[in-house]
Amino acid sequence: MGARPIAVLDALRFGDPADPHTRHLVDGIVRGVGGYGNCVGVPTVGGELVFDPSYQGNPLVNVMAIGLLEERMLILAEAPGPGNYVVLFGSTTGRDGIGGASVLASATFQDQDPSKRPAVQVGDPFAEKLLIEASLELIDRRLVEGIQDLGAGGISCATSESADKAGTGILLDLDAIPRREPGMAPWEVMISESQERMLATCRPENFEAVREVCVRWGIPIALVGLVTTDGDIAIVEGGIGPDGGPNPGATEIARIPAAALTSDAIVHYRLATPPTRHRQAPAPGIPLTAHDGLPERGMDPAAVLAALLGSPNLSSRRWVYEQYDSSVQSNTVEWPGHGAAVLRVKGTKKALVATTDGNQSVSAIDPHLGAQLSVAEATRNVSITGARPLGITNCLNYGNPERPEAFWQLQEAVRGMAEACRALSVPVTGGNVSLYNEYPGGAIAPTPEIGVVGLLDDIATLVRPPFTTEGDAVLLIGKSTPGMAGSAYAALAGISAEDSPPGIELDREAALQSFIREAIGRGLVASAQDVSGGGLAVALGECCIWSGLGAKLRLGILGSPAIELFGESPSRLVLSCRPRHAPAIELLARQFGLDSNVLGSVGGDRLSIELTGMGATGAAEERGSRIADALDVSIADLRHTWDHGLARALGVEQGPVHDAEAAGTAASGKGN
Amino acid sequence: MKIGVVTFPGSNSDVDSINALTVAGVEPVTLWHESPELGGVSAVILPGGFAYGDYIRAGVIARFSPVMGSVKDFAASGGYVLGICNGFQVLAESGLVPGALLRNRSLRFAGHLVNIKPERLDSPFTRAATGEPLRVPVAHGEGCYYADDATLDELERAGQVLFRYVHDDGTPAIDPDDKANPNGSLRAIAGVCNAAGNVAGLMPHPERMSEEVLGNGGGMQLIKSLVESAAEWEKAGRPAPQLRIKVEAAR
Amino acid sequence: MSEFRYAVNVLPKPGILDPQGRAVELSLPHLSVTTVSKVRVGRRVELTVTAAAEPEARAVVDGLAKELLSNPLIEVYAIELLEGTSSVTAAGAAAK
Amino acid sequence: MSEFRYAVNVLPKPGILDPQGRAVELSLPHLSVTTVSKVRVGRRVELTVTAAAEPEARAVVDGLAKELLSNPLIEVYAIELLEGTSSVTAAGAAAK
Ligand SMILES: Nc1ncnc2c1ncn2[C@@H]1O[C@H](COP(=O)(O)OP(=O)(O)O)[C@@H](O)[C@H]1O
Repeated sequence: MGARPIAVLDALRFGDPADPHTRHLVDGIVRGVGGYGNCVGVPTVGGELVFDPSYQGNPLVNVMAIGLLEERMLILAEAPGPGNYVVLFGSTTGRDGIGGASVLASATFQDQDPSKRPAVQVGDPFAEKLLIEASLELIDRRLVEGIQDLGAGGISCATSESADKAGTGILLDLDAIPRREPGMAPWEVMISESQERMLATCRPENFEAVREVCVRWGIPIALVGLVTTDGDIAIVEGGIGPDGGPNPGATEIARIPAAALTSDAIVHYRLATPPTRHRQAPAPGIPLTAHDGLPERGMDPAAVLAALLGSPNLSSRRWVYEQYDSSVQSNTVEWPGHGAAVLRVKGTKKALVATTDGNQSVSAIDPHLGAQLSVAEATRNVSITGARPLGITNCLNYGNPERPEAFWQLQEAVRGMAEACRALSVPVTGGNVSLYNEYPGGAIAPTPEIGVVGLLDDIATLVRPPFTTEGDAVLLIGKSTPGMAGSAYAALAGISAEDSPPGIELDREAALQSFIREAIGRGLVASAQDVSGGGLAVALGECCIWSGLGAKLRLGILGSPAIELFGESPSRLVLSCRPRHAPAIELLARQFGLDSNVLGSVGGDRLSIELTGMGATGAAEERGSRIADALDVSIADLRHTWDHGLARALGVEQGPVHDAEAAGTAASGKGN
Repeated sequence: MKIGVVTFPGSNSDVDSINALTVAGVEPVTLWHESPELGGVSAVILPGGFAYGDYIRAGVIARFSPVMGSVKDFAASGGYVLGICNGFQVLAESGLVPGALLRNRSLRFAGHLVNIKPERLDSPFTRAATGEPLRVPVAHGEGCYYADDATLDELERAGQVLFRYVHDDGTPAIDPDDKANPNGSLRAIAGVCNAAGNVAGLMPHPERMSEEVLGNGGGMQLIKSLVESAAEWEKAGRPAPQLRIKVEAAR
Repeated sequence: MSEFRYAVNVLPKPGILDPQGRAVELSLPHLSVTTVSKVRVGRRVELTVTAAAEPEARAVVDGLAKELLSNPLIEVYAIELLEGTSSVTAAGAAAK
Repeated sequence: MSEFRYAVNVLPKPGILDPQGRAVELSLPHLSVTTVSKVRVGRRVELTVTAAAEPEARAVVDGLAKELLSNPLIEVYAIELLEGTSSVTAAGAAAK
């Protein structure tokens, strides 16, 4: 497209972290993502790492790349201008990956001899780096008319897609395609998925210059065809003559309208059936149910918080991202570790804010709600920095769509995602779909992975999640709704079978995000953190751990302490501000129709939350249980648990804290 | 004054060096690996990245590129050359600085912030440093500094060790398994220079920490040192190499 | 029990892209070498097995080569019985 | 002119830390292998030289091995003349 890749985020999902095979996969995939990204010189600035039993036989690797493009550089993946040359540059074509994307996605290899499995592509990040540089130079110098990378389906897909988009055809000279292996059949050449290749069209008079650029970057290039007017992809063996037609004696071995493979391709309408076990999300406002299982067992809420912060899904992901280069290109302002990534845009005051989020645990119960929650959380993570979400991309990871239940999940997710995006006024600018994620043990939990990019107009206004200053007021914005299903607490403590996940009101979510951007824009906010996995207690714990500052708080509780502390109802955030700004923030929240509560203040070296009101000690004592009436724990202990949780779960060693925070927080102390 | 930044196929941190030089107010010149032309620059930076994919051994293939022939001559004529990360590996493979860089002891890529401390403030590459530990990123898979004991002793005696990995309090992380030593480097060595003192290599990336907005501006101390040294050399009429670092007899 | 020393040579499968081999080939002109071609770069692992007899030792090496030392999707391997401790060390020492 | 195929085996110098070899050793217990020791991990490069005679071809390989394929500070190498195209490919194919 002409954009320079400036950042990558990787969302990774695996089965049981204690399982040796999972550990092997985590190790290899993290090395793979790192090895490639580090070498092509694109920083990996964020992502996700989630463990869920449903990924045991089928891990997911979703990667999002962000590019920066000067408008004048924009170029499309099409093949315009009949008579123009079609060139193929980059690696040679081999048998690797034949039938790759489709075969690998749908087949299971459990019982096959490993050496007989289809040949996989070996990535060559070095070649890719050269390909990126050469492509950008070709575009910058306006030497090519259209350009398209070769992915699934290889040359077949690239030629038909780029011809169809431009309303042209392509006459392809099969013999001109440089091969890596002898004896390849024409069909193998056409669908090989060898990596690090590009297809471009150029004016004949520019071909020499195009060739010169490729040669300078050490990249093989071949003239492989011509753009035609007939709308067909025609494949010729025996060469193309100077007149643009097949050589005498050449044979046309295939001809198909480009549109037949792309815009006119068959559309499948699959049967969609909700599973019988499906439960509806509760209607907003239904009465609270007391699923405070843990406190009733007499457990200390601080112990629950520590267990959550140390759990494989909520502990520090440091072991992963320290294997990545997060700082190359000198744009990374907020490194991986504390919420969304922040990249400055050189030569401006602006910054891009990016994150990925996907909620598979609620999706497994209610795919429609799960997709809405994913969009809400991802955009909220961007909004709490002060940035405005510009657009989302997504990867829909689902099971075999030929199964009515799996197709229903997909359908529901798309519906939910679309509703959420409309309510939040963010466009979906692209995405990816990964189906057939099944294995003999079952299918993966439906996984709508959402990536968001936001724009911050002035990087000096950036707000981060950690507390910044002793004495600041701590506020909770938004209120909790019932339901514990799909939460981290539920995974830890178990819940009753009738429970449901908390629902979402999209209007309220939109109001919350507008509110926080407005509050940050007015300079009222010192720190902001969204409430998501692990609930309010975990959000507060993170604000403390990441800043090294404690907090002394009181939380009024109406119903179950477990729901208030650990429930994951959406559309909530925790912020801190100078005490004198608290009234203005509360007023602003009211104007947006949101609940707000001053919980207490930042300070000390402990997180202490006193539970007050009906739902707290008194009510529990009446029921005869001995629950603690306060959560009180040292930040150092929380930090230790959080910091070592993942390494312990994976049985790996991990170095000491090399906290990016300690590099000096450029934006800390904001909000005066 | 112009300072050259070499681009090898696979260099990726050249943008970082160019950015830091621009911030320092110096005109960066891109030098292409296939051209022996250095364009009259007053100093050369060999940047980070994966020159020629780092295949076989990091830095080894780059050593044979035409530009490196000129860089060798430039260094021999007294010009300043700084290799950062992959650039250090290229210098070591080329024999322009002593030692070798092995795979990180952890066998994992190390991408995080470390503390390094200049061993001396009277070298051309540290003259603008405060002497406090600098907090800068590392991003490498092969950064474990190795030389045999005799060489290490000699480097220390001659004052050629320029940087060591240190703890927050400035004490060196000498034990290769010390967690503050990101790659297991012997004697915690993060950077060295040649005997003449005009060619230096270091594994961490000061140029990526040369602006406050990126975390801290500490790396600029080292970029400034290079710029000042190069300017002085230029002003003195590009004198032939002479010992640029003083060796204190009883170190 | 005796000790047997083996080398396991692992190379990219024919037809599988070998970026390292290609990088070496591309650098040859810089070294003024024009007569070298078909470069493939792989791994060599040397190890010692304690066993009662060679076939038994070889079976251990074969298992390791399959499971750990090579990736059957993209690589092939061959096992070599060494005399002495290491072919390379011996040769390297002799070369001094 | 004839074609000669060689392998260059490169291993870490004795006494030089070999983290890869150590990593293999550390993973052996997980594979329930207890009889393997002294693992060293190095490189194997196979290449073809066109030359009039073998000694001439070997000289080219020796030059490459010294300059490019190994680093004398930390590695030792040995050169092996191969019959056929590749010892490994042949063995790999035979193993099927
Ligand atoms: N696979 C990964 N790669 C890189 N960074 C990651 C990865 N997983 C998590 N992170 C980073 O770790 C931090 C915590 O991640 P996550 O648990 O998703 O929290 P949050 O919901 O606050 O984004 C974030 O900064 C995220 O970008």
